[in-house]
Amino acid sequence: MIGILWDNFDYAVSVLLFLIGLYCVIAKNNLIKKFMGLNIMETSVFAFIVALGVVKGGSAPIMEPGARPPFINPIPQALILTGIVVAVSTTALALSLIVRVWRQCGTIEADELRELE
Amino acid sequence: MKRALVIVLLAIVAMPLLAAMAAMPRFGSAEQPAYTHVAKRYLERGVEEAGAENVVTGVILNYRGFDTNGEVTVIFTACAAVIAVLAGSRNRQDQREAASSVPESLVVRYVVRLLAPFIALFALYVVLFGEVSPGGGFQGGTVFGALLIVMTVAVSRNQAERLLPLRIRPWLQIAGPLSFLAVGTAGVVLTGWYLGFPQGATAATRLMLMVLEFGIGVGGATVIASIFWRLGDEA
Amino acid sequence: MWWQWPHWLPLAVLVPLGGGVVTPAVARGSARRAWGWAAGVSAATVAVSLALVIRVARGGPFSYAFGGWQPPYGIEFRFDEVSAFAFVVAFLGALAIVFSRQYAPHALAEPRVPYYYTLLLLDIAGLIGFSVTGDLFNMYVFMEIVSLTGYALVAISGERIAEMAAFKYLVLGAVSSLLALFGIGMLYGVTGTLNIADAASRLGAAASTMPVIVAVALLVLGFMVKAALFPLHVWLPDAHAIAPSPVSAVLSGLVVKLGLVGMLRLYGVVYASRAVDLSSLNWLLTWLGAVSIVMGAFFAIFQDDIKMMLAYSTISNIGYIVMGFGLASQYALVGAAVHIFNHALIKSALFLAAGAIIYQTGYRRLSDLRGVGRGMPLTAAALSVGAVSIVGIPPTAGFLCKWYIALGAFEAKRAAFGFALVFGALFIFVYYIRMVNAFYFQEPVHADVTHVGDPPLSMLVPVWILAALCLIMGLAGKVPLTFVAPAVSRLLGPLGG
Amino acid sequence: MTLEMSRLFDAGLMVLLVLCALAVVRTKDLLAASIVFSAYSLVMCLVWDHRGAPDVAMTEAAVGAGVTTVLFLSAISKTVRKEK
Repeated sequence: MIGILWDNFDYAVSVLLFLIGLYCVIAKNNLIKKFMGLNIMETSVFAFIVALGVVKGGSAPIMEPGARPPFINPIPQALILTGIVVAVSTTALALSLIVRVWRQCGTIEADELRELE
Repeated sequence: MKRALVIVLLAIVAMPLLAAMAAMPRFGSAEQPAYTHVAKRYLERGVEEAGAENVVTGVILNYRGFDTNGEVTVIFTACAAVIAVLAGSRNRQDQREAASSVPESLVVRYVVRLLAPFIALFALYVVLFGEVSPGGGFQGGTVFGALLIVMTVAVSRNQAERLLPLRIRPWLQIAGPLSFLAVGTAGVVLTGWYLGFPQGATAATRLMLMVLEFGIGVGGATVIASIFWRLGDEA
Repeated sequence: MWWQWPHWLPLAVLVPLGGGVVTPAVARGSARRAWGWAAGVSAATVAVSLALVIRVARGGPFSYAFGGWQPPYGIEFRFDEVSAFAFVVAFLGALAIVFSRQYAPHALAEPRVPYYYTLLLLDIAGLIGFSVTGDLFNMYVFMEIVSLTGYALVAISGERIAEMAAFKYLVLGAVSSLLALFGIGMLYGVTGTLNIADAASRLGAAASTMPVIVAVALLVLGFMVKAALFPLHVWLPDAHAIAPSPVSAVLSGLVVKLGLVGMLRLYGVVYASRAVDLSSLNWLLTWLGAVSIVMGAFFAIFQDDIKMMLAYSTISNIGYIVMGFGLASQYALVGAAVHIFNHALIKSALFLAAGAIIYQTGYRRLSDLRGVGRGMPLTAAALSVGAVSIVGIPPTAGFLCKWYIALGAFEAKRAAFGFALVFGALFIFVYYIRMVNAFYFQEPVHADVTHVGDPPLSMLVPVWILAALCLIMGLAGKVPLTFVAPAVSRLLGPLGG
Repeated sequence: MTLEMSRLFDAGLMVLLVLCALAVVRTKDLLAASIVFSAYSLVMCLVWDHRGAPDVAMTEAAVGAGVTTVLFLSAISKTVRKEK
């Protein structure tokens, strides 16, 4: 399995990043930090999907005169462009909620907020 | 203790994920299903069918245009959500003064003023040449939004806000969805399908793609700047 | 005929979407104008989605290819019997908007009101899009529209606890969306397509089943967080109880169903391809469903806050539906699919009625609301009708679908779950009896509660339309059951279910 | 041979990526963490450019490294700088 994982090395790195992000979301107490973790998770999934489109020796799918095949699969790239926009939208909303929580509760540590409830 | 539990949990999550990754079609292979099925047609006929040399642009605006219609809605949703969550939390006049009391560096201010037109030009370039080179409406719009943010921080918020007049800002924020609705309807008239484009790189196709790119760009820039300003309004 | 015009299908999404985005620009800060516009747009959406339901009832499923790109090359909308959920969405959304006429300016700060309607309309658009799309990634995009608007709508009242509840919802919701996206990515990697029907036909040829199993697991996990199945329900009670009441009705009635409709779509891919064996997943879902029924009901008994009680009751009802999915027999799946529709009606009726009571009296605890049956006779009666329906007493909407799920349990030779279901219904009966008892038979604590009077018509009419539907759907219960049956047969077809 | 070189380059970027992610998690100072997050996004952007996805790389540079970081900074300036 290790040998196969080396072939699919890029996918394995995505999983690793996903786990790091998940750790940050679960174990960290600060809400802003939790959200940084979530952003790492998001980019890791994006990296996985972009990696799906790679073809060895391929070039970017821009058909300029002189560009030669093989070209990289454009679909994952199109999906991830949408994904990035979704990610930044979620982040913007989350951060404005965090700022509001700070103003109303004076803390953004999850355990202290739980005590306030 | 908590940490140990989290690590055990992560290990449990890691096992199936890694097993799945090991069994995925081989990375970079030209025989994997992702490359031989739908993508094949996009790469072989994308330029003639979708009307853009950059096939990624062709995919996001033409083949899978409706996804992008959803995407521009998502980003406007974020804007509406941030405004709704933060609205009316503080008198606006106060923050104007608070914002202008930040100590500023003359050098930074001068450099920003000097660079601003060039950044704006670059944003325009990214939007205009999205069909033939990397980039496109959203990337250009983000660059322009970033310029507005930099101007807010380094020069003055009033000056930055003047570029997006308050009176028409609600319309600028929805430029993305509106351009999609307009082009989509034009598609119904021209081809009989929502978001349909006339085949090939005709003038009509180019024009429709351009309207979309500009709509996405203007909408994106306005939304990003609006979110930043609204977040700045908070004490 | 008029309903055969092909463009009704995209319009069902585009009308609320376009109407929603322009609301702030049209309203120019006026709550009244915003309401008028939103009500008009939602009425148009109801009309459009009605055309779709008529068309599917007459001629079976149909689809629309965006940009004229035939699947799998473009994005496809596919309307089948399950997509009729879109009509329920449009209808309940319209009622929630009508209900908000006096409620929103009362509960929210003035500048937020136009954005409140924007978010509600976009939520409706996202839900309709989710239930009609035939494309995996498009499903993700609509899921995100629904989720983002949902988080914001929970927080919109600006109260401290609302914002904290919204943040909790946001973190779990964002992680679950991400899990679903990961799963979608894997399915794409294995099949090379994003179209649901095409993926179903290509999945059988997958070189290895491992990625498919993990992708299904990730998608199920993501959808079950959205559906708030026990033990993934932690975000739901606070979010649904604290949100403004029309929002609670939309969230509890419609937004949690997103995960369940998503599950049906996923089953559509996996059952059809027979690529992986789902029996162990179904076993797990049946158990979790049963636990969910009991735990939701158990927690509901101890709630004094009326909306908190309704929120826990949602968890219990999601349990019924998921159990129906897990049993995977014809009867159980038909019952579960119809309960998606019926629970939406009943729970919206309950939340809107509870909202009207809170609006009139200012109290939200059962102990404070004693005697409200005398003060607000019509509203309390509607709430009681809803309560009777959700328990599943025979002539009401809740009965037939729960009965079908129980029949499904016997059909699948797992009678124990049938009994669990009846037991759960008894539990639910206990806490609704407690509510009815407090309304009609206990001595009032606050004298003003007994003579507040019924709410304005903009609230009373939607509440009673829904309460009446609870009764009508009970009497005409066979109609939806026979309506979704073909979709379920198609789903189970290859299994010979 | 060139293919192998590019594979090694890729592997190096990957290691850098994981290190950046770990640094984001470990840094207690939120301001520093957001700057490291920005660096993480930039490395990610290099990876994607290297994989033939210049459009995505450009978006990630503008959105991930730019706007997201600015939003984080803005939120931190409104709340606290240090994680407890």
